[in-house]
Amino acid sequence: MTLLEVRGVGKRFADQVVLEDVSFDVDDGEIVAIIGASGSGKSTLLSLLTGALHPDSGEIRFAGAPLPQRRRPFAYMPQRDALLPWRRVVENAAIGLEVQGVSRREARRRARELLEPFGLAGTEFRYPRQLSGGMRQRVSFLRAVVQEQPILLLDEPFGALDAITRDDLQRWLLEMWRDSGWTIVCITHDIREAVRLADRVLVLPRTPGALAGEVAVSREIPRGTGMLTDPRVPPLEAELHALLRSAG
Amino acid sequence: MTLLEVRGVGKRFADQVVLEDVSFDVDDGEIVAIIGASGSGKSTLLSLLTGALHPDSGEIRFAGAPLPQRRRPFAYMPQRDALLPWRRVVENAAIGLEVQGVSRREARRRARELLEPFGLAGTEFRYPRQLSGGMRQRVSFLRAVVQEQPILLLDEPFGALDAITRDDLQRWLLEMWRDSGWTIVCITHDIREAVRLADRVLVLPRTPGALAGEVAVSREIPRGTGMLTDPRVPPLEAELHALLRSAG
Amino acid sequence: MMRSVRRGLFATGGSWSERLALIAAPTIAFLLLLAAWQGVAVAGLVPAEMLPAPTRVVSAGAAEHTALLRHAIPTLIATVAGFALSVSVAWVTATVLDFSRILRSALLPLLIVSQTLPLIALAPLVVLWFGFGLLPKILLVAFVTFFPMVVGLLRGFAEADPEAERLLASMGASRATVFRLVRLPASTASFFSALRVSITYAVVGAIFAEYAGAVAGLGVYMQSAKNVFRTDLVLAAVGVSTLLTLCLFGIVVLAERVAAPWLRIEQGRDRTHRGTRS
Amino acid sequence: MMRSVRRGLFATGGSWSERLALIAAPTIAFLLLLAAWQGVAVAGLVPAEMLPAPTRVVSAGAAEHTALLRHAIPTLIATVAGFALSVSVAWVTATVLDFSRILRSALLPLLIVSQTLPLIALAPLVVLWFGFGLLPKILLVAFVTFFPMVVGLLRGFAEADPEAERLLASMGASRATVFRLVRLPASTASFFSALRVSITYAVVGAIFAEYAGAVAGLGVYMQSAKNVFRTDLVLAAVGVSTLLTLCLFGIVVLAERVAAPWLRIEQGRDRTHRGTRS
Amino acid sequence: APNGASAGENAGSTRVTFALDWAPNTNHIGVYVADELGYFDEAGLDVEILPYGSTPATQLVSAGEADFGIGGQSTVQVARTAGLDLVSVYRVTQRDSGRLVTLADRADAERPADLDGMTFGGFGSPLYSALARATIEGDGGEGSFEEVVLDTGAYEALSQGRIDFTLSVATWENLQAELDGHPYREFRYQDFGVPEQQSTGIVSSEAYLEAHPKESRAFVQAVARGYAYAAEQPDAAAELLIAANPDTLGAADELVHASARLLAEDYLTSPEREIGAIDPEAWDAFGAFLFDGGFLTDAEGRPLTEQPDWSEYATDAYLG
Ligand SMILES: Nc1ncnc2c1ncn2[C@@H]1O[C@H](COP(=O)(O)OP(=O)(O)OP(=O)(O)O)[C@@H](O)[C@H]1O
Ligand SMILES: Nc1ncnc2c1ncn2[C@@H]1O[C@H](COP(=O)(O)OP(=O)(O)OP(=O)(O)O)[C@@H](O)[C@H]1O
Ligand SMILES: Cc1ncc(C[n+]2csc(CCO)c2C)c(N)n1
Ligand SMILES: [Mg+2]
Ligand SMILES: [Mg+2]
Repeated sequence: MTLLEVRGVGKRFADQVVLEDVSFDVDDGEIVAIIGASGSGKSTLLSLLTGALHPDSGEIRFAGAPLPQRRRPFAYMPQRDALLPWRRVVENAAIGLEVQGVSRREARRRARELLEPFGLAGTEFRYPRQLSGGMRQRVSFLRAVVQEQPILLLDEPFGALDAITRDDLQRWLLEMWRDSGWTIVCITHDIREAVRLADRVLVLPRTPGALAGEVAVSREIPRGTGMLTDPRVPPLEAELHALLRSAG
Repeated sequence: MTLLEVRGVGKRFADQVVLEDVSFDVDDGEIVAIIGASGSGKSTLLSLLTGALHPDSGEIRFAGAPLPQRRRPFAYMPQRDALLPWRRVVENAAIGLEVQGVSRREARRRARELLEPFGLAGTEFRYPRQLSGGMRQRVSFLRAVVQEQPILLLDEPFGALDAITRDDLQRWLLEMWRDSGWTIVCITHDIREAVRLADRVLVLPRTPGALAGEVAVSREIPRGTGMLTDPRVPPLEAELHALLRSAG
Repeated sequence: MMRSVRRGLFATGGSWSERLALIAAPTIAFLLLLAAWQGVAVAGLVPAEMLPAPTRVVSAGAAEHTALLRHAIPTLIATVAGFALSVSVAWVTATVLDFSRILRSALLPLLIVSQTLPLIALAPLVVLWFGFGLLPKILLVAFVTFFPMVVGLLRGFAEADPEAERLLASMGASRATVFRLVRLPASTASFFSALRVSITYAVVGAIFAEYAGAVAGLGVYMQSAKNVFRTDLVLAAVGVSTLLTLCLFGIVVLAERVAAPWLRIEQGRDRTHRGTRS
Repeated sequence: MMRSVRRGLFATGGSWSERLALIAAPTIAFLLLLAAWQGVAVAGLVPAEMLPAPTRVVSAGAAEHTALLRHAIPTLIATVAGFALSVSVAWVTATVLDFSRILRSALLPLLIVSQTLPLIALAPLVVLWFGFGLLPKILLVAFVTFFPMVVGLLRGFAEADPEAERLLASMGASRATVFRLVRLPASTASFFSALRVSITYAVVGAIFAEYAGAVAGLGVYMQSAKNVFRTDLVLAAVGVSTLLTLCLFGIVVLAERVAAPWLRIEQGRDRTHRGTRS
Repeated sequence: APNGASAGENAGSTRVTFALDWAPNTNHIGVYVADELGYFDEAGLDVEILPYGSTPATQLVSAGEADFGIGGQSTVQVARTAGLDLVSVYRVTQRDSGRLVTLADRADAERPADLDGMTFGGFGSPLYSALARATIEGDGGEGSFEEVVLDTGAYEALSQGRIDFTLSVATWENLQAELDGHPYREFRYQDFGVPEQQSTGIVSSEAYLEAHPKESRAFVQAVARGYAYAAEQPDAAAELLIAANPDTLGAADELVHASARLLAEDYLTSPEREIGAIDPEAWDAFGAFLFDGGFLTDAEGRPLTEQPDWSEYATDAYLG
């Protein structure tokens, strides 16, 4: 079932066109990755979805209806973790619920319940600075998930981590996703990450315009270490490489 | 011919052992990549070579003799570009020669000569802030090369760049290397980068100790787009993955 | 201004021997200074009315400690009251300015210019306008401490992580909510840093007002001591005012430790490490 | 302290209409303030000796402009000389302190404490020690401006990129060379920022010294105007001193633009972007 | 500190610095007259008059930063006892020109005893509060009042009713108040039992006098000529004073003339002695008043146990 429809969306800042005529769909329960060069407008696109920015043209529909102005059906995980240093882990995780009007107590209770499955048991009262980079990303992800929105938007969720921690967290995300019904839109500039995480990879062109292309990644391809040696992966990566370059 | 010999080197900071019993060789004209998790001591190892730090144990030999205390045979390209914002491109590029006592004029003349081959023509009088991230890395690299030392030490040279710019620069570095006789030791935490650039990939263990292993990458493997689909690559990557994890 | 200093004396962490050195070194320097001063005074190079020996300053101060105390109290009250006024008005002002770019660009330059006014010429006018009570003292203390507070708070608000603000906006938070949950707490470090700067000026501001006209206070005491040629007592009063300032400074530092525990936490290893990368 | 402010009034870039707003808004605010003041004064709510109307201040100042000018010159000379002394000694001090951790931890606390001394009580002593000439003025100007300069420079040195320092060390540079090529130029922004803060205090410091005793200067003029109850002339002199400060401030800003062009360059797109990532 | 003041020598004349105790007024008239009429030049002196600032003139003289300065009898008595190097070398006023004043239209302050519990605008010196207290006590009051330290702002504060009473100089503030149409009610301390004193004078330091006997004599005698001129031709002297201080006195024509006349008439001279000479009785009497009141401390800040020999405090040696 199509959950999200983006139709011919465009956005400009002053004299600079950043996005133009971007269209795509996202189905229920699917992970879609969007890749593009730095500055191609990936973060801007997410901001259009969350409502932090407004499109200059085009339309975004959710479950068949136009997006509401407020209380949009998204939970957003930003490019860096954006944890608030003065809030302990559980307080950081609960902030989305608090903003939505859930009582502090209730918000924290719900966040606390997820600490264990997110591998954050025992960190409840730590401040963000007392966490490792990987743990911080988990808290950030938890903060998004606990809002229980239909769609999760992830902006380069692991971009700030070193390759090995990133590998751990990708694996962990895939496991979490397998056990849930989440619909995820994930932005990245890393082709390998996109292929590993996504059902479909959309390529934003370097110069504003319609998507440069789309590559489907079969669910049959193993996403763990097995992926490294799976012969179906290299052609996909090569195709995405080509798309990225051609678009530029 | 063996140019550099590292023999049983160890280093500790206060109560923390960072490196222990690390040994390897580097041959003339070869590119060696060293990978390891964040914090495994990669940057520390390079500092032991440049002389910024002194090993607590072990020995480092160059061309069969112990390393001199000063004027070591290395040119170093740091983890970030470390360009000085108040120096124009050519002044930044020439600083290594200046420190070595070459006259300002001569140093700048030599740096200027390399601007063109390094794809930096026309940027001579720009300040670093007026450059893109990729250009900055090139200047940083040029600053190392112009010192004409026998060995280039690169510390995660492209770590701060987005995947696509990084891809461009890796390609560019390989081309430059092919036309020169450079000997390069390159540190990275990115397996793919290591395999792409190196003749041999050394793996630093997560917990201090001797190298976890070493993987040779045949020069016959194409390092351009062709590498993406070359069947010899996935097993190498898988092996390095395994080495990195086993060591942890 | 005092931020980098804090890394020294008030730094978190550090071994015990390091901390000792941080206390011992300035103490030794201070004692050397006193010794040099004592030497000059005892050698009789300058007469005592011009530069009494430190021992004499201390003994005179001790002898007059009741008078000093009596005059220290009004100064302290004026300082604390003026500072409280300044801090609360600064919060309100900075909040309003943070919300309105136009007001900010209209009023900040005026605030800067206000800093260039020679207080010494204005203090008598303030006393003329507001009498000899607590009010002119409070106003002058507020005047000298207000600007660093407002600027510190504004900078603090601006230090908020824009990504965190965008995140909250995406959750549907209003501008006021974003301010309350992100910008306001983000300003804590900068707020306390401004507080430390301001408090060093606060006592001096009160003494200023007392010079222009007051019934009691360290400024009044200094003036009387000067007029009976008791330089030793002037300096003893200067010492008391410096002690007052240092105590208030200490209280601010303590308050910061209690109110903002997260500021004292060393960055996690991973994070620091990544931090050096950008 | 003035750094965030600079982002406003002295910001680089920005469209013309934005710049106009940055000038127009404070001008309007200033005029409104003057109008309110004029209103209060004209309405006769307070007598003119207490609060003369701005028009009267201006006309009295204009009538006495030769006297004002005559007294402004010694103040300006003392300010510039004291400031020059302060800045040069601050450079030397900060450099020495940067090289020696022990000296730094020994002397910085003393410098902080020196800031808490009530100048108003010490100025007469300084005049007693050093006479009526330029010297006490210069010393007081230096005293009030020295601390922000030293702290600003030390912070500037500390802002140097450690990776760049390590790089130079790896090239075989001595500590002095690293200082000269990296730490020193790295402090430029912080230096100018401290310069801007200091200059706002410099004129005030000179006027202070003149109150304690001087042959000529704006402080002397203000005092004699006050003694004949010419509040209008006191305020005119205050206006002149503020103008002096603003001019000096402007010169510092200009000097920064000329001496450190790289500070005005907007970050390259790529870099800014990456910058947000760590 | 270096005595930069007397070191400079130009065109054969010796530089002498003179410190003021207040904004220029008729108490200083003889000095300005001597300067304007070239008496100093004739004596080979180049006199620089230092403006009034927050450092007391007596301290400047004692520290050697000024060679001469204005310093009244009571100040010299207190300061020299406290260890300052001060000697009175010339008496400007032969009697006390100080007054306790309130506003004349205050019905609740008709005599000193009424001032109990009111607010006194003081000058930060216990000496002056003592004068006020003694006057009130002499009138049968308790001498308890609140003191606000105001210095030159006292008179403005008085006319605005912010304070109830203060001390003034009869030949200056009192005349000004009258001219302003807001006259003071004045009380002479001596009418309430306070001894007479030579309230305004000129001081120097032993150090200077010893090192520069010739210049000292020349200076004091030139000053004496100036005051003698002012005593004989007060209006001409007033013009000279105004001419020397156009900024501060340019608009105070009436005041300066009235004041110069009053001074010439009542204060500058005495039939009993030559102009500027010491009245030993006044020094002894007021000295005893200070000693009895416990206002004297020695150089170590200890209260005095024995009255000093007041004859050392003032000298006529340089007068003639
Ligand atoms: N608020 C804004 N005002 C003006 N320009 C903006 C704004 N936000 C983004 N831009 C510009 O829009 C372009 C796209 O930015 P965006 O952050 O969406 O890129 P991105 O694809 O997310 O890049 P990255 O991979 O580096 O995060 C850039 O040129 C950027 O400078
Ligand atoms: N000067 C130092 N003093 C104390 N500890 C240090 C110092 N330099 C590095 N370390 C510590 O040594 C360990 C190894 O650091 P190093 O920078 O060599 O790691 P790395 O492998 O380069 O990591 P990354 O991939 O994050 O750059 C880390 O735990 C670090 O905190
Ligand atoms: C012109 C003039 N007015 C006031 C004072 C201050 N003052 C000093 S002594 C004294 C009276 C004490 O009897 C007063 C009022 C002054 N020095 N000169
Ligand atoms: Mg982005
Ligand atoms: Mg490293």
